[in-house]
Amino acid sequence: MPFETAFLATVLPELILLATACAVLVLDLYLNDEQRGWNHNLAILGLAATLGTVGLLSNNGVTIAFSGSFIRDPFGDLLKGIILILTIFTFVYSRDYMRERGLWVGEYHVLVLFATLGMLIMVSAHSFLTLYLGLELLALCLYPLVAFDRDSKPGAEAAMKYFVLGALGSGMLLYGISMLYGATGSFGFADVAEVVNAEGLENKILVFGLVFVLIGVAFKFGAVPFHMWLPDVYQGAPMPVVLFLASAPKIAAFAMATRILIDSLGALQADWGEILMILAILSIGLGNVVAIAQTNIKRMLAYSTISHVGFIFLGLLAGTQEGYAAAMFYTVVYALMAAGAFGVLAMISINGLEVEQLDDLKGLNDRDAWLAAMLALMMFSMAGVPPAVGFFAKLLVLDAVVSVGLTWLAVVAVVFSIIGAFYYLRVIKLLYFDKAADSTPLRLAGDAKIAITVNGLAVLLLGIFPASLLGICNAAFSG
Amino acid sequence: MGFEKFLFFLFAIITLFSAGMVVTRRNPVHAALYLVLTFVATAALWLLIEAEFLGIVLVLVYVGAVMVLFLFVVMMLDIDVAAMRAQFIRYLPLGLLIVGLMMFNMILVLGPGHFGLEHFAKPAAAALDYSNTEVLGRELYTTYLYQFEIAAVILLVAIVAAIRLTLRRRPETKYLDPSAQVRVRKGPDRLRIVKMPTEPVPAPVSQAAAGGKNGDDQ
Amino acid sequence: MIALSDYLLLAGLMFAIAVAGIFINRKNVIILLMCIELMLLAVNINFVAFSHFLGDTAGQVFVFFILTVAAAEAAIGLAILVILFRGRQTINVDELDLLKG
Amino acid sequence: MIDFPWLTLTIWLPIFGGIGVLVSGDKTDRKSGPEFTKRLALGVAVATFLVSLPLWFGFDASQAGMQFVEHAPWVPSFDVYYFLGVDGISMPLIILTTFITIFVVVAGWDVISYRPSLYMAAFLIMEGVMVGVFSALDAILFYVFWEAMLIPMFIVIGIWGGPNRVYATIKFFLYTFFGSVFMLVALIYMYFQSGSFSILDYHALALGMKAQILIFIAFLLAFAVKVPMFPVHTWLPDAHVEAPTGGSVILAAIMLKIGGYGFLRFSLPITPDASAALDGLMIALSLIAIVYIGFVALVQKDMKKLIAYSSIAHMGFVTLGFFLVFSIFRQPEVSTGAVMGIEGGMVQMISHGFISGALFLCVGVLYDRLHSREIADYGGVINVMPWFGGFVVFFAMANAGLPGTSGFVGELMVILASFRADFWYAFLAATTLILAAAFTLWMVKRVIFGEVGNDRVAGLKDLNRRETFNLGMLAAAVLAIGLWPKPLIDVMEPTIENLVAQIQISKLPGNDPALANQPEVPLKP
Amino acid sequence: MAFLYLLIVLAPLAGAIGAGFFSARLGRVGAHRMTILGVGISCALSLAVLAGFIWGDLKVFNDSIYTWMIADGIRFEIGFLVDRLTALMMATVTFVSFMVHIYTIGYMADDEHNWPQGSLAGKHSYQRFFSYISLFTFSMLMLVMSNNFIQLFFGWEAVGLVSYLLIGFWATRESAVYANLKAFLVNRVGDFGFILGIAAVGMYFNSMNYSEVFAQAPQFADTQVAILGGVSLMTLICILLFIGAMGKSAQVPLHVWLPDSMEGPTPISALIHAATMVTAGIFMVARMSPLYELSTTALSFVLIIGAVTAFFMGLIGLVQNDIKRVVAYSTLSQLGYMVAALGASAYAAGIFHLMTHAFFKALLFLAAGSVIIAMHHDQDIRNMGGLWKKMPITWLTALVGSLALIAFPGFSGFFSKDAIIEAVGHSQVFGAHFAWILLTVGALVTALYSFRMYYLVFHGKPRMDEHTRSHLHETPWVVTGPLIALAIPSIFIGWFTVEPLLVSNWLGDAIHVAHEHDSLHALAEHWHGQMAFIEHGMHGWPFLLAMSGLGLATLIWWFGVKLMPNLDALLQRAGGPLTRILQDKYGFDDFNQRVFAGGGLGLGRLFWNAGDQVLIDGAVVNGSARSVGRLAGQVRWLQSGLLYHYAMAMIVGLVGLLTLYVVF
Repeated sequence: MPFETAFLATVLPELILLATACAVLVLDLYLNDEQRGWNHNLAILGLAATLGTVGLLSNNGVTIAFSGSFIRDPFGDLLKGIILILTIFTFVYSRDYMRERGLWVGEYHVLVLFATLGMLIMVSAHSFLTLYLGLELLALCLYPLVAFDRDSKPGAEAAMKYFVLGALGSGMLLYGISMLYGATGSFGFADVAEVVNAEGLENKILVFGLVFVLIGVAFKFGAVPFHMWLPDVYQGAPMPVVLFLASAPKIAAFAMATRILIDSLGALQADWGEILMILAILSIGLGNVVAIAQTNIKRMLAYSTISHVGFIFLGLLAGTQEGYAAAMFYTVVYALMAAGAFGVLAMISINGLEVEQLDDLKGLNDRDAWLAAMLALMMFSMAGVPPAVGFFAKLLVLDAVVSVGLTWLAVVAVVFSIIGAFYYLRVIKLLYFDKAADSTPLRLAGDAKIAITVNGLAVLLLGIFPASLLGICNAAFSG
Repeated sequence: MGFEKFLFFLFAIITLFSAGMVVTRRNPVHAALYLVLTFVATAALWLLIEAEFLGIVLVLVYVGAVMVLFLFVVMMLDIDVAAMRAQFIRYLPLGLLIVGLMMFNMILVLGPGHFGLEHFAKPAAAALDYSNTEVLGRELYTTYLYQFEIAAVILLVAIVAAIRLTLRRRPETKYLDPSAQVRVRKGPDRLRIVKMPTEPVPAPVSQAAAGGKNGDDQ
Repeated sequence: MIALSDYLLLAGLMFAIAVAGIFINRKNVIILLMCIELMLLAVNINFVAFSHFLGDTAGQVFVFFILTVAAAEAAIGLAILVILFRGRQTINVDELDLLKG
Repeated sequence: MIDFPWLTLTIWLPIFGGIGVLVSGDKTDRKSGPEFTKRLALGVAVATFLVSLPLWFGFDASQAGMQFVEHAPWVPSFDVYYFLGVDGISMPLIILTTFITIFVVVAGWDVISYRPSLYMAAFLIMEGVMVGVFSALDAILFYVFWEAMLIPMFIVIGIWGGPNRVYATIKFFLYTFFGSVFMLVALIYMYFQSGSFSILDYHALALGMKAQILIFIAFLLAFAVKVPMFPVHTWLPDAHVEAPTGGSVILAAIMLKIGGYGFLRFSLPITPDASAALDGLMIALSLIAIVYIGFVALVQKDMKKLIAYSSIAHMGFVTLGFFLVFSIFRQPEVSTGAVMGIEGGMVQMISHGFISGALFLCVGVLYDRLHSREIADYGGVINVMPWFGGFVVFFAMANAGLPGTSGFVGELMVILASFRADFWYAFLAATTLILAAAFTLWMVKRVIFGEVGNDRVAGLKDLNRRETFNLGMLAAAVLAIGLWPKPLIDVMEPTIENLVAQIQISKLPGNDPALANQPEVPLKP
Repeated sequence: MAFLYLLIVLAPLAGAIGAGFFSARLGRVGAHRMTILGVGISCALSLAVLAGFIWGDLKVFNDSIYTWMIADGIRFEIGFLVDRLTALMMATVTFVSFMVHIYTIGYMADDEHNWPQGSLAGKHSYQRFFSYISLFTFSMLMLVMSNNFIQLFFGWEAVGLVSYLLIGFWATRESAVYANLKAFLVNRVGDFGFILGIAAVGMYFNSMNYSEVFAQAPQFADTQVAILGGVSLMTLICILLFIGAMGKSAQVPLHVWLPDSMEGPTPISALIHAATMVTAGIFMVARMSPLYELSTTALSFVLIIGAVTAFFMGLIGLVQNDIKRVVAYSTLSQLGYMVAALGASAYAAGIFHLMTHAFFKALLFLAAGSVIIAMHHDQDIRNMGGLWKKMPITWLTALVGSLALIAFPGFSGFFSKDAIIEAVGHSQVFGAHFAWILLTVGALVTALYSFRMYYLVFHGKPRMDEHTRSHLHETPWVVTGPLIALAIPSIFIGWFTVEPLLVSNWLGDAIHVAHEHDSLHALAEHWHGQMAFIEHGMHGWPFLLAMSGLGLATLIWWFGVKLMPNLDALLQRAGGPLTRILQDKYGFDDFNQRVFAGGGLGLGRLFWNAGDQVLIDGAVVNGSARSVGRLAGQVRWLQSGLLYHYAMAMIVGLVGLLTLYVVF
């Protein structure tokens, strides 16, 4: 199918984002250090415009463009919207942090915008090729972002590890894709699904490819045992980068998982469900247990991420519509929580303080009660305590697992979540029950405060009124 | 065994051998050169199955550009090769075990049982006027336009990232910043009034001010 | 006649060599980068072989994109390597353990 | 009057009131400073109590089913509803909650100097959430309230607690969390069996024996921790000791009741066969709580710890009363006792709410003055605080189950019922008459009586107006129930009779027809 | 009528509340006026009710006042049962109480000296005391007027509470607060049995009301309960209830609290620990006679316990030197007599002795109190002597009391005690012979200790110090008035009441005696008037022993002490181990302290340390937390920081999954 001009309309959000990124790249050349704020404003404006376009173009139908390599559907629109919002949050939270450390340069915006573009491409991918390119675009932006502080030794080390393991991961993914291509003769999702459904090919070949592909997905999520990069990268990277890394790409990874596993290899659910179960148990167990031993907050949250990934997998492995919706709900919620938590950490890492150790959080309540409350809310939410939305996310996932008769799996999951609750509580304890070494009140930018408030209230209100988001998630999979 | 098959085995052996050398050489320059050999041999293998364009691209782009970049970096970093003793013998058994297990799996799946000639017959040779390059080009600019653009963005990102990471002013180089010099304000930056006890013979004040004006330390 | 399985096994062996290279090599990061190149090459062989035996050029297009990405990846990887070396004066894999636990 | 959403009002008024209090802040530089905050908090607490009163007066005591039912969609795609209602079991507990909170607010009036707005807000929010626990008829709604309750308590103990508060809070939180997550799994499991999250549907659900046992154990973990029952009780003394007075009061007076309530609302009606099979275990644990804990309480050196242990022993009575039922059922010739046991447990819960609350307030009175809870630091307090001494003796006697106080009523009923079940149950249960008197009065002797212990005691001032109000009101409540428990029992009786009838029927599959006996629940369209 | 009875009960309560809560406003005079008025009203009305039963034709009142609760089909009601037994008790209680109220005005006049300087608790102690004794009167009336078990238990515990408050009235005295705790706890041991008894009644009879229970009782006569291999239900109920009575009426081995209770002010020793509260047990058993009559085993148990108490507690009285303790042990002994009477089914005799004892024992206590006032609160009889000259009224009334106590013919105690011994002699239940011997010898002991005290206090050389001696004088009329008022019935009441109570069955249906148990019928059959009864009694062993005791006492402690002032001490030394055993009170206190108190604490410590702290918290709770922590510490080293380990993990994961899904 040749190119049609009408296709451009469907990729309008991506185009706007690309244009914004390029505009920032060019504009940056003409700015001196005092004027870097223009980058920031332009980037946010562009993201907002993209977000608006996503909303405008959104409808209940499905559009497939570019010879079946691009798809626009409500599921993608929702995820794109959330990715864009999270990116805006990232910029707002990170301004003071980056400015103080001399990292407030145009490349930061450009790379984050391109990474966002990569995520949008992933979300909308309808063939393995598009998916792969989006994935690489994202990854190739993230590697330099991790090393963005060039003088930071941990930063460079983290980037190196991320890079090598990331390349290994995408190598495995590619190998898997090549096997699927070989088995089905195409790499468009729809075509693969068609062949798999119709021909019922020899299972071994498909499973062989599937294992490789799944590892790519698991790596992107950071599921055990493909998680090793995650704690080191979180620890080594600058806080705003971690904030970005921990939130939006998880959504993209979820989109990737959904597109591959459900849209394309849905017929193999029995196989990948089992693999995911193994990964989920390992992730929930190892993530929660090792997090307890951490003294570095970024590392601790990294292990917490790993355990959340396990929960997301629980939803997916159920293989039911409710399960997918639950996993999606969980992912969105997790991204919001991670953005909020790292956002607070980025916001308080000012005035020369780099929040690294858990003890750096001591007495935050006395320094800024609102931020402390927001961080505490995030922690309660991550621990799965109602009324924060984290509870509902866990509930839905457990529900999905129980619905397919895997009650024992739910029990295993909740046992580890009890262990997990401990380290979240420890953070709250530091915030509220300990006295700060330096209790001078924090002076924070207004927009960042508004952002964290919106973020926090979203976590709370979604917990009290989860119906709307859940409805959307359900709708995304009911088609 | 036909000539074709002989060529295949020849290049396959070269490929595997050089690939083995890549991972076992202690000197990165040697490794890089073996990598070049691997690529070249692979390109030959591709030619055997009518992927002419890709074979050429592999040699031109990969060997010509990427490998040169590797070598360049290797040289630039000036690594003390002598200190890098290859210690892999110690870990080889474990490595072999894992790789062996992997190979066992692969052979189970990839072997002739699933992908032999009886499953996938050798396609007939293409017509003489068939141009692999043309076909690929047409596909690339029509069907895969979207992906093509993404690839462009990826390259752009690579440029931006590489520049961001490596382009820097060395802290040890001394240089003047003209804009900073121009921006010096008249009052407090240039002139420092030092209170001193009155002396019988007053010291010339203008000298102190002149010293401040040169001020490379300030 | 060359069979598809021959190519696939060749690619599989290369993949295995690359993978083994990644964890056998404990001294030099650059070799890791080369292993990655090897791995991508193995994948490319797969694609090309499938493309030929399926009579479908799409596989070759995919290889084309993989090559592009691999080039970009190499550039970025080497850039990271450079700043790593600048900061630490070493690219010894054994010494990259600031971050652990 | 019934049509008005009184329950919703009772839940959300204090929660939003609490947020209002929090927002009103405690800046000292303005006129609307702490004093305003406290008044606002008190106003909210009193208003909540007032809006909860229609639940009592509008309650139709002749009916066993749910009343004041509210049913609205919440997460419809997930079959979760905002489904509220009260019966004779939950309604008195709600009134207890709204009543006690007033005193908690008053008790914190002068004492809390660090961020009083947060303190008051935490208690008000907790109040609303606890009312929510008692009135929720949707399992998920129940669970949300159940867990949400932990947060304010966690904060309260952690911020205003004693020196070892961190250990205590985390222990408290994890213990309860540990118990409740299994309940969550059980709730979800039953959702797939019944197709609904409605607790009332769970009641009608037929379950196999194995499933019942597992569900029962899941519930047991949740509720036993909360009650707390014997081997999982050790969080309570620690939490009490470290908590500020208000926290201890709420903890003892209401939170523990939630565990007991859970047994009545979930364990017994949902898994009657498992309950019957495991009643020996439950009774054994209850009796251990009564005797073992009684002895442990005897040797405590810390007043709050002593009262905490006494709470555990008293709650042992509650669970004993609940689970006696089955041994009574097994005696075909017996007609009475089952209802009596459960009612006794209920009355014991209500009464313990007042008495333990009051005792913790009493300890708080002393702690506020001398900042010590050690028994050895006091002595002869009556010489300087005669009114206070009087109150302490009164509440101590109530704690020891003196007739005429509320403490006696429940104890009597449970002992009566346990006699019916088995003489030795009654025998062990009745040892509480001796043990409770021993540990309570021995403490009173060492703290209140005797010569003035030291100079610090000599400088104590007697109760102020607020403290007198608090203790006086609670004393009035204790006396009122003790002298005339009839209204309370009348409210519960139909519900509990219905419950007993319900749990007599096996829910094993194949016994379905009997389930038609369910009371009609009026559901609004 | 309900209103009248309600008034009788509530008048003292109103007085108590008024004096208690408005002590400052009312002042001393207001408080004692208010309480005395309350008790006076109730005393007058009680007497009127009694008169109505004696001379009028007052109907038995049995109705409820209000429903306390209805649970599980059982009605728990608060109501009154006023029959002749109740009327008698009401009159006794209110009359003694009234006397004690008046007496207290004098006794507590200087109470502030009993409190440490500046103690706020001592500020209104006078009013508080009146409040307590009025409250006690209310509680005791609730107890005796109850028509059901719950109210009985309420009164039972309420008098226990007031007793607790009053024993520890001087709350700053270590000994007092020790004694009140002990009293309460020992009583609680009794209540433990009592409530189990009530539970048994409630659960088998499905009612709490006396009349309903009694009506059903015969149907359950043969019911067996599967405890310890099967016990008759009636025996179980009766023994459980009697355990309650043992606590309240201080029967061995639950008697240990009563001597210590003397730490309280003397008026309450008279009122509570002699005349009224301690007799609640006797009253209760008499009230439950329809139940006890159904269990010979229980009767036998009651009889033996009573007889043992009567004899052995009397012996201890011989070696006591504290004036109040002597009287206290005499009370224990007399309570034993009453209980023995119950065991012999001679309920009427028990009640009869209860009444006479109330008067003369109250008298003795109040007289002792009078002495104590005069002695400036020195209670040691070794420091007294020769008081008869200085305090004639006290002396004479005390003599009356002592004579009544030792059952001197003609005095009230003679009739009642003689009737009891007689009845026990006729009883057929197991242990009756044994009991008869103990009770009879007990008469000798009674005479010995009573007159030992009497002579040491009132006769002989004064042994007090100079200061005290110079201030000795008779106590004021508020003290002596009640003494006289109590002395009169102590002499005469027996004469007038013996016939209706024991012979003509005046109590009527209030008590029920099975025909085969009726031990008083012989008495009734041979009844020829009081003189004949006295004459008959003077031929019996009890009389002989009592008189020889009196004579012996006179010989030793009057004449002997005149010759050798330290004779008493010498005698005690001569007693050797016997004295020591008696002084140790047979070791009950030591045993309790060591085994129950010490054992309880030891057990508590063991449970707490080994159970809660080491096992549950240490091993399970913190232990699991620790092991998770340790696991975390070990697992985190998998994250070695080395790139090839990371890659290896991924590859191992890959190979593992491949093997799992491709090979298997």
